[in-house]
Amino acid sequence: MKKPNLEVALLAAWLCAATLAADDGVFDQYRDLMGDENPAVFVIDEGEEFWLTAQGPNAVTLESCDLGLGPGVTAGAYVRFPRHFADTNAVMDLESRLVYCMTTIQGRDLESVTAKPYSLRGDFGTEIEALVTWLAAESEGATIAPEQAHATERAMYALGKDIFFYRAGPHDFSCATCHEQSDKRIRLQALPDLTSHTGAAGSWGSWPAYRISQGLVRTMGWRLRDCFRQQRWPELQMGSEASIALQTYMAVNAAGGTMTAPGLKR
Amino acid sequence: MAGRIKIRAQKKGVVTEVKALMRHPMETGMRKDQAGEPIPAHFITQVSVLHGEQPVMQGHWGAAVSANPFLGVRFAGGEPGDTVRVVWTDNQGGTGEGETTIR
Amino acid sequence: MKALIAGVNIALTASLAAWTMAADDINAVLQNSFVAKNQATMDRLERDAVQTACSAPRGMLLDNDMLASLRAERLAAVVLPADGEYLGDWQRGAEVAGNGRGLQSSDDPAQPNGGNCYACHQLAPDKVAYGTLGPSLTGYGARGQSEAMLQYTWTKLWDTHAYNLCSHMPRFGAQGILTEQQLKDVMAYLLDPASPVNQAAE
Amino acid sequence: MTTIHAKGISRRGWLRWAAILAAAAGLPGRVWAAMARPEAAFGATALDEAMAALGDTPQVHEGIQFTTPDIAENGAVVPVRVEVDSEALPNVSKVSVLVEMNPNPLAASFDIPPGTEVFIETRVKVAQTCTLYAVAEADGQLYMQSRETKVTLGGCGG
Repeated sequence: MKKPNLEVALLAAWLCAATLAADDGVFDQYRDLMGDENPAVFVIDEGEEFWLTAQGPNAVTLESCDLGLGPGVTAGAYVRFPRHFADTNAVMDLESRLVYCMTTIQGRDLESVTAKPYSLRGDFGTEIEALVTWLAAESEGATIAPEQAHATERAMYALGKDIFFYRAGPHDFSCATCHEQSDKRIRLQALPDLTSHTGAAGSWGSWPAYRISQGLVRTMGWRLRDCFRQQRWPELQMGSEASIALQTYMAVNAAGGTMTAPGLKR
Repeated sequence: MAGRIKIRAQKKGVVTEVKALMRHPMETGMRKDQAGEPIPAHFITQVSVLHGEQPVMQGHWGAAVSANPFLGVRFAGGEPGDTVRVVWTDNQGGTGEGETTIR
Repeated sequence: MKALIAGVNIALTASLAAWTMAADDINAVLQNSFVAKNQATMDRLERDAVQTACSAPRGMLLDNDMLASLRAERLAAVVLPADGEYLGDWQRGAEVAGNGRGLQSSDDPAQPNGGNCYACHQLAPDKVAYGTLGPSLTGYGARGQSEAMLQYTWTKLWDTHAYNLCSHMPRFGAQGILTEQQLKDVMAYLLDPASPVNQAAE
Repeated sequence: MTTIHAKGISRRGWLRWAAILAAAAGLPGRVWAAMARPEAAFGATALDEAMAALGDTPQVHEGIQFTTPDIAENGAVVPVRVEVDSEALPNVSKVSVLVEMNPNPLAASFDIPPGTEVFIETRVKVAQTCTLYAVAEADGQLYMQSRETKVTLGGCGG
């Protein structure tokens, strides 16, 4: 079943040419064939159902949850995250805000709602993933505009920047190792430059995303956790200060861009 | 939450183009979960596309069809407003169906 | 699990002071934000001198005396092969260059670590899935086979900071990512005339 | 887009399915005689075995247009399209997609009644770089077209 050598040489030559033109050009044909059919549409529906389902000891829905624009306002809420909330006096990302609403409004147990925020191998989506996907879709087309008025929000940005460049672990990797240059790729995957507006806007604006290799929608919280796994660091926790700080750094760099999530990724 | 289908049916010249996206894990039975336990095979074995009550395509699938399967077919005829249905069954006895009208 | 709950608790109940103090102490933030998982233990968050010196945005590093002495220190600490032999088996080296696993919380510690060279470098011209974070090393053997060249290449693999302080590349020898034998095999993959790295594309 | 959803096995679902089979039974035998699942071909663990279970050795036919990406971003989802020019190759009643190196090479098989264009798009798993085959059956004969798709490692290789 071996193909002639000529074809391999042509493929290699074509790949080199594609590299010069655009680093992710090698997959253009693949993405064309994939079309725009994004299975995240199912997860959007599931997220809305979770929002409207009465749960917990209080047997209420999340409809009174305040995502920053007032109780129950979901349209355009996601693009303002991460943001400071007066009721917790803390900067929160969407995931930790949802956990807050589940525990305070629905009266659910903190340990159980945070036990498994992200799908493991063999799972088919979690409540947090579905809610985040629906809420991102509720901001589709909106301008990314994270709040930076409060001093704690600006402190989070500064902290996020420090963590972004922090090199550690046996491989000396930081976020910056892969994400401070443009037009680079790891193996064949294009790497966004998250220190630039363009790179950050493209990236922040397309997560959560349906990850076709996993058959799941993944959130930004998961994306960061999996980056650190590959950085050989310990495991980043959902709703942790480092996670929210890095998200603030990305979101502020992305400000002015357009929210297109849920995206469709390899 | 298996069972859902998103369908689009569009008249394009003399043919109707149907695109369907199904919600299904399509487990091969060869993967293991995080704890190392095998994940049982769970995949759609049969899928049919119907124009009204008329079958226009029937697919037999193995576990090698991707998770959240996509299916695109074209059939002759069909008029805007006609019903197009997609129905599946899987190896565990689950079923799913979705319906739309031709645009 | 404890830190996970602690992390969420912070998000739920933190005072303003907690955040601003945390910003002053990045290590405390990291300690509260990560939990050990399998072989990825918490001590990995502590930085050594190289990591501390190199944790600044690109272009913001000053090549002052401190950095020069750090580089000299790294160079002095390089361990050359005990038997003076630099070149192992290029076929085994090819496996090391292609293997991206090792030292992740998800990896089996009983399996050998990979070098994952292809994540960042082009090597054999017929391999299509290579990254571009580092320069292409295709045809590396043509750069020379002298003792000086062997020692230079070994040093670059052992501790990149000995020549190029704050390079993005891991310290494969100094950090114990690869064994001496694996390093020799990678050396052969780079330098052996028979290695695919040094063959013209078919 | 319209969504309807059914959960698990409903009596209504089974009744409908029975109705479809009954409706199909009334169609010309050429097509719907083939409606049974090709179990032997699905169970085959080698390409030639799967091909043999589908019928005679297929001949390459230019009337079959088989589109797959030269290089796939991930083997878990590889888009494939099979289109047959009905003038070049008429009376196609069945189309199958096979992946040479998969544990079970036959991925999917489609029965196509008269009036349906021979046009199928789906997405399949491809375990590793290998050749994919589209096989069309017309008047009891098998025809094919093949394409190689390269499957790449993702991210850091882990």
